[in-house]
Amino acid sequence: MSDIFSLISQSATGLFHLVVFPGGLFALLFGLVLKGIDRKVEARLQRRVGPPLLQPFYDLVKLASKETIIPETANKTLFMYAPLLGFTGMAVCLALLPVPGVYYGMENMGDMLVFFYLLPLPAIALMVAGSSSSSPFGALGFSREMTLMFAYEVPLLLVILAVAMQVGGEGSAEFSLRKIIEYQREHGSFGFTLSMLPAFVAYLLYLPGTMGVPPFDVAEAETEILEGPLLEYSGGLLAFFQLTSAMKLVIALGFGVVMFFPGTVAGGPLVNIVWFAAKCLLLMLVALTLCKAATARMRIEQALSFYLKYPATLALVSVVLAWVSL
Amino acid sequence: MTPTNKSNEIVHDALLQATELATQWTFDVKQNAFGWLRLNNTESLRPAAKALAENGARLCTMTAYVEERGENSNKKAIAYHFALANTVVTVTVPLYTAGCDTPVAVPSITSWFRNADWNEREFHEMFGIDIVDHPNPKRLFLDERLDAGIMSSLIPFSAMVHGAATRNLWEQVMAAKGVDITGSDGSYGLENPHGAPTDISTPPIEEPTFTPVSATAPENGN
Amino acid sequence: MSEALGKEFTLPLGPMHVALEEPMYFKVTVEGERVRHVEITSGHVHRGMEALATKRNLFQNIVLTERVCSLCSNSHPLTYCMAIENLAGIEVPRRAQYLRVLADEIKRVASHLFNVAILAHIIGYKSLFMHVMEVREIMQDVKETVYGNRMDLAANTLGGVKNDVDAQLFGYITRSLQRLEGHMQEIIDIYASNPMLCSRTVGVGVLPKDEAIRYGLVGPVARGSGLAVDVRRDAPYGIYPELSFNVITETGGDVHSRAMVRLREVNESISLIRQIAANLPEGKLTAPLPVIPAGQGCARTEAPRGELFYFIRTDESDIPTRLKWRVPSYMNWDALEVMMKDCAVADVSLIVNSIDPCVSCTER
Amino acid sequence: MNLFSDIVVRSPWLYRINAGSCNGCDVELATTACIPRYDVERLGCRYCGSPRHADIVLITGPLTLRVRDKVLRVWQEIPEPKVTVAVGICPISGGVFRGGHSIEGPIDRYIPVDVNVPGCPPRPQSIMEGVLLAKKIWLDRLNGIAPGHKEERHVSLP
Amino acid sequence: MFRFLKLLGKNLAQGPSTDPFPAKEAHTPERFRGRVVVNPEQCVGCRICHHMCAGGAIRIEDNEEKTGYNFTVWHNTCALCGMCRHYCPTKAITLSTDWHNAHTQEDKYDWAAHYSIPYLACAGCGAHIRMLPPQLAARLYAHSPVDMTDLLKLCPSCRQLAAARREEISNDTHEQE
Repeated sequence: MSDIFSLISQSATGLFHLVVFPGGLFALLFGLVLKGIDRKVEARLQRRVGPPLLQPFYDLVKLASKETIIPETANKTLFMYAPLLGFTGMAVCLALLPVPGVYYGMENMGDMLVFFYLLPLPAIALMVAGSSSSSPFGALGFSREMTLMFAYEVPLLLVILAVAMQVGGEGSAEFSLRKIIEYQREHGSFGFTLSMLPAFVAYLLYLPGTMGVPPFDVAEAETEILEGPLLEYSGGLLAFFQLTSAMKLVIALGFGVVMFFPGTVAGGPLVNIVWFAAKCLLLMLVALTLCKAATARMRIEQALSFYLKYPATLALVSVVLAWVSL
Repeated sequence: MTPTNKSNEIVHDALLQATELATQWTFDVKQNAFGWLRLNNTESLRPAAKALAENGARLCTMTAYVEERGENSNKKAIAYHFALANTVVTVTVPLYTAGCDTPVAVPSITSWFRNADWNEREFHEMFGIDIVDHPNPKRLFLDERLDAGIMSSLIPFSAMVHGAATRNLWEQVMAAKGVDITGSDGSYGLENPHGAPTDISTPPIEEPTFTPVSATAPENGN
Repeated sequence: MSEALGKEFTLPLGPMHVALEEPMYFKVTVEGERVRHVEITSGHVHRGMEALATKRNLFQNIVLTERVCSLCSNSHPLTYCMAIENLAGIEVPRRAQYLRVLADEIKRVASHLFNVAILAHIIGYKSLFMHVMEVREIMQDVKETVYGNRMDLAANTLGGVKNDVDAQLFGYITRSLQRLEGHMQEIIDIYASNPMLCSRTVGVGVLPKDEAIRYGLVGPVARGSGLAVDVRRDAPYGIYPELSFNVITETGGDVHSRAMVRLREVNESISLIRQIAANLPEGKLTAPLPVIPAGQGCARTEAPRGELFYFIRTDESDIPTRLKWRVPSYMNWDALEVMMKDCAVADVSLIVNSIDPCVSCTER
Repeated sequence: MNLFSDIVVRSPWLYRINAGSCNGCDVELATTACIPRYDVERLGCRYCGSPRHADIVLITGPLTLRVRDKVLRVWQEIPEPKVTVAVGICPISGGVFRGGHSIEGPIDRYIPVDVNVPGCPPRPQSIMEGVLLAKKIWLDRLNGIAPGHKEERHVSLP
Repeated sequence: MFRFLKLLGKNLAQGPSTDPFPAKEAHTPERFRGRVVVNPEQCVGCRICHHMCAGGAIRIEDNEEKTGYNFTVWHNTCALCGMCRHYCPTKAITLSTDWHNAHTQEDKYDWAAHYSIPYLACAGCGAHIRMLPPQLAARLYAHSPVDMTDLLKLCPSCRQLAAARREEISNDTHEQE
């Protein structure tokens, strides 16, 4: 009996985490507000007034109200369900995202490898969208997205490895996020420990890649291949893609905060949520907005060689440091 | 400091030696030389072009034109303009022989001047002049649905039929003020003093593939 | 990795392409990310203007030739009026010649800044694009305040210039040039040294000097490959013999050197405008117009994109029997074949923009 | 319903079609939409790369013969409800090129135009007025009102 | 790269340079070429503007009763080039600085300026004439100080007659002295 109750209560809390916090509702609102702030700050960097903060909401509502045209040449099912693929991946990932001081993820499920596998799902969704839309630009977008994904997945893996080995000690690795947060509470968060600094910089360079922000927005290069995979999408399906990218923004930033700055602040869960949001915002401003405003777009092979050179070696350095320092 | 126009003497001698014809020279206010040479027939075009190419002239452009403004006179000619430092030499080739009226084909000079390619394709489509051994005499700018040599006839067929563009616009402007001018043939803005209606719009091609979509009725797909 | 794709497919670029200002259709055969061959289909902006020019009188043609292309919209009526003045032997008063060169140089600055800004836009450098366009707004304000329209100055007419530029307006012009020069130094440094921009533009779309000669290229595209052709110095017209300026050339022959030629020419134009402001003579604005005789005449000027050539044939009436103009961009399209050999797909629109394409000029 | 369409109207995405224009209006459109001085992004507007994402279509040029079918096909691709703005005198009346042999004349022979912004080229500010007027028409269409009667059809600055 | 970061920093410090157009009225230079405006009194009906107009935006046509002519300018095809203003002998047609011209499709053909300018009957022979505008007359008769008022009401032929009669009178007075 008791295990049934625990099963029900566990699934109820699971559902709560999936739908309300830190999952659907919270992440959506927070992600869209983050995007609004991002566009506003980028505009101010370019001496423009910039759109109203809630502009991403208006865009979503407008896209939802528009009719969705499905091109005949595209293969229907893939075209319809590609956005869903990315959306579900992000929703599940959000449910596991620990917010230090408030929620420490599901007991034994929330570890970094799950994040490593779920994070590229929106990129895969874009690839599926590109290949299904049968326009030559879609195909080109597909191959570029694939190349870029390989490029930025390598440093992510190394960063995760570095963090895991730092927590595990004596050559063993500890992937559970819960233990990582506790380790950092005792030994000080990794963002300030010397050996983990290269990994942090590698993660900073990884962020624009995964979010498709200008230096690496090769897949949706507007002026070269006309929005790439999203060329054929319109109306509701396009709104799904925007939602997914907003949620991915929250996950990528949250994951970075959890790995490097999980410090909590005295005070109730509400204060800690605000503290977590502030850290995400700061991380976004440094890694994404400034990067978007200050750089030009790289060619696909330049992006590939950039990722395999700098972030990968930086992460490797901190892996070695983590392994040696014990 | 008027530039020493040694360049126009070089060109003068080269052309004289190639075509046994002397070039007339005019000068603009700043003493830049403009040479005018009229060849007798199309054969002597190639030696002239060769001579100019050897002296480093650059082909500026080619102008095909109808000599008189007659109804559909076939007296066509092509003016080849070459630039050399501060000199512009225009070599004019008449395309009609005294007797027959059918225009003569003109030899291509792409072998000496790479940029002659587009120029020749253009007067081929605009004036219907044939070119001898041109690399690819395809259409350049003129749409396939317009008849070649559209510029050679003064009033192509389309003018009469499609001449209504300016007139019905003005009729609607005046109608909006309550003045009915459908009957009168008065001045319609772009009136051409020579009496010919100035509207040369496209001939009535087959009904356009897209019927105008009314604003409210969504026509596409679902 | 991308070579593995191997198979060749054709990519339709345009005609409704965001990066290109105007419709031009490129059928690019691509192998992986490498471009093997580019086939251009043009004619989308062919408005049949030369046929129209023989249906308008000499004055209406001044306005018609101004609308061939808006970025070099002052060079066309200037060369058209000069061709008629050469034909009829009209001597333009000196003050009008100074004001004509002033309008031409102002347009050159705006046109070059626009092309350089679009280069930044195509490589995704939004902030730099906005900064350069914002600097160009200074020049747009000068055009609007002095001439009344941001693009078509309507400065020239047969025999001279339409409206005068008095001392108060020249004060405004020199103040604007002061602000422009401050920004220009910063922009030139950024374009010369910014690693992101240089890595995308240096060595891309190379055009060797002998190819530039073979294709008969003119303007910044030829000067970017080291070929010093400039009508203002080769066949000086107007008052250019009395003004001191030097012809800018670069030797790289790639997208980067063409952009640098345009940027440094902006500085030349600024110094030219200052010289005009300094020694503008008094005098009438237009010469008395004789009856234009039958005959033919031609003229050449240096438009922002290179040498512009006009040829006109008239009979006694005031309607020309033939009006022909050859635009500097006319030869650049052919030369694209050389520049695009084995370039990356991402660079196609970058190279097309580097020749400062004016489709509406080319197709008239 | 009114609140919903008020929100929808706050994010008009612009799409530019060049139907054979002399690039004067296109340069002004690029200046209006993309630079800090006019910054239409504060009105929620954004240039989009594909016709599928567009709401307000800005058409320039006198619709030459060769580009006509492509323009009409791209215009068809834009999902309803859309508003068509003719920028410059060329799409409205053929402009100075009216009568040319490859000019397909005013654009409203093929496409229902909603807003005209005459000028050669029109000032960026008047293009913005055109976009504001287009937003108002779009709002009317969303709320199902027929094209507004005469008085309030001119631009009343908000 | 740091030079560009410095530029961004400066941008951030200076704040937005957006000109608040829809909220506040935008600056219009006084030489701006806006909508065409005609001053009917000054118009002499010489049709120079119609001859110069490349957009075909000006239409001058006698009205049915031939008591005057309709002068129409359709702004939707006017290229704002200013040729008409430059060549009009009496500066009757000018370009205002009004650029608020966005309008809906229903007003497309209303977007025009209609003027009807009456002919006057010549004092001498009653022919339809346009009265000579004062400043044009001043230029014509600059060298011979003549009482202007009645001359202006005469058609060209009657003016010649009047001038010939004036010469004749002045010759008689010479002979009498």
